[in-house]
Amino acid sequence: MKILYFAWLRTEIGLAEESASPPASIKTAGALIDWLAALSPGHAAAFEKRDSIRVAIDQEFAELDSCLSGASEVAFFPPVTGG
Amino acid sequence: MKILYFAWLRTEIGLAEESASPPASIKTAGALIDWLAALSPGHAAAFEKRDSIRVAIDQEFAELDSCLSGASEVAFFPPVTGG
Amino acid sequence: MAVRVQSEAFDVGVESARMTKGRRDVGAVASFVGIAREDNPDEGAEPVIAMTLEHYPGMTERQLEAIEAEARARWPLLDCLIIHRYGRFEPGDPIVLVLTLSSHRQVAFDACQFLMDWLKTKAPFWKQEETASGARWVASRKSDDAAAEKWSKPS
Amino acid sequence: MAVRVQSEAFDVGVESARMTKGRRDVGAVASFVGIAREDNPDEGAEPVIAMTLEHYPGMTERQLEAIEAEARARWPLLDCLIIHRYGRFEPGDPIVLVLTLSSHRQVAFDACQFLMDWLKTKAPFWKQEETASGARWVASRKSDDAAAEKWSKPS
Repeated sequence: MKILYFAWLRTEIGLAEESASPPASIKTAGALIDWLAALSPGHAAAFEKRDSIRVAIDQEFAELDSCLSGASEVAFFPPVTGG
Repeated sequence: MKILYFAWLRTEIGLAEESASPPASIKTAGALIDWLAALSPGHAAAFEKRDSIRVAIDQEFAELDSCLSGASEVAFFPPVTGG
Repeated sequence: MAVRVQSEAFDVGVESARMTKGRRDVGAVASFVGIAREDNPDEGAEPVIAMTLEHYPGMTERQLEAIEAEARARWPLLDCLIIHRYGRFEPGDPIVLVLTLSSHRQVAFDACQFLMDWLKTKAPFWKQEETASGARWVASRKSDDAAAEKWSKPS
Repeated sequence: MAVRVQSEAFDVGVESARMTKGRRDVGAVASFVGIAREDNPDEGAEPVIAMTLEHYPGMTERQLEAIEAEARARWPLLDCLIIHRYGRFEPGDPIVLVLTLSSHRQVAFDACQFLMDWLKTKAPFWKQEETASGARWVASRKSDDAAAEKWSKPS
């Protein structure tokens, strides 16, 4: 599974992209956050601001309780500020 | 007093502009219409569609009962259709 | 802030670039271009070959300036431009341009739409359309009156 | 109908001329250009030196296409264009362009405003501002959420 980070999640974690193989017990985007947060202190610090984090599963906006089944790309980022 | 005609009033009367010296008893734009209508059959025909005629006194929109006092330029035309 | 009544064509990109050039405070530029078109659903199926816009020189400029002043009084505009052409036009020819500059998009959008709605009912222009059957003066539209009316201030 | 995500600049006049060229059915072209600006009243007085727009390649195009499809489903548009730039911008640089073509002005205006409002909250772009104190990520604005929300369909 490809994990992408944007904006301050990218700068805090220090990565734009990484590969992850979470166990089968990780079924939702929220559970994936908890699992990723354990990877490094940088991950832990970035994922602490959970209320400010949005998620996209396979390039579609999703919720933290959205199911990951079959997802090949999950992205985490703050609320968008384009335009 | 300069009288101007636009759009179908101009084409029906056959004049874009004329000079008029209505008597002092002609105090409103509506009275001026009645007076001008007597000038020729073309004037009479054009001014018959009174509900479709708008007026400007000295280049400001006015009403048929607006006072002419001191006016130097009175224009008659249909409702505007620009833009 | 400017108003132009002209027969010549205009270019929205050129005008917009000129108005924003060197500025660091503009966040939003809204524009509208009104174009002569062939079909007029209100008047049956006969296509429009051309139209001629007649106006009241002098009063036109006064009215457009008054409309522009009203927009500036209602919204914090950084700049705005109205260009209205007169003369004969064929389908596809641009006739009117309204450009508004503001810090914020809602202001630019609202003022641009207000200017168009008021201009439609308050600027002394008259359209004559040519079709295969001949020329006829276009009647004013109730929908334009309603659009202008929605900007009336509560009394 | 087109969506472009690019670092290069754009010209509203060029795009508009290209889209209307040869058409006889377009009566209204509404456009909006969003521009990087120096002052940000929400964040105190420190002027913005530059901003960098990051985006999510792939998802950005998908989202813009979905937003455009929604606009086409809601309004009878003859054409529309969304260009959104990414990269580093200084105050005065144009960032986003939305252009809508329709027979009638209200449709063009409404669709243009809808596209901008939705784009602000649904396109995956993130702004980082540089000021004399350093760089910071811009927080999303409640007013943008409210603007997008007003286009929600009654359920």
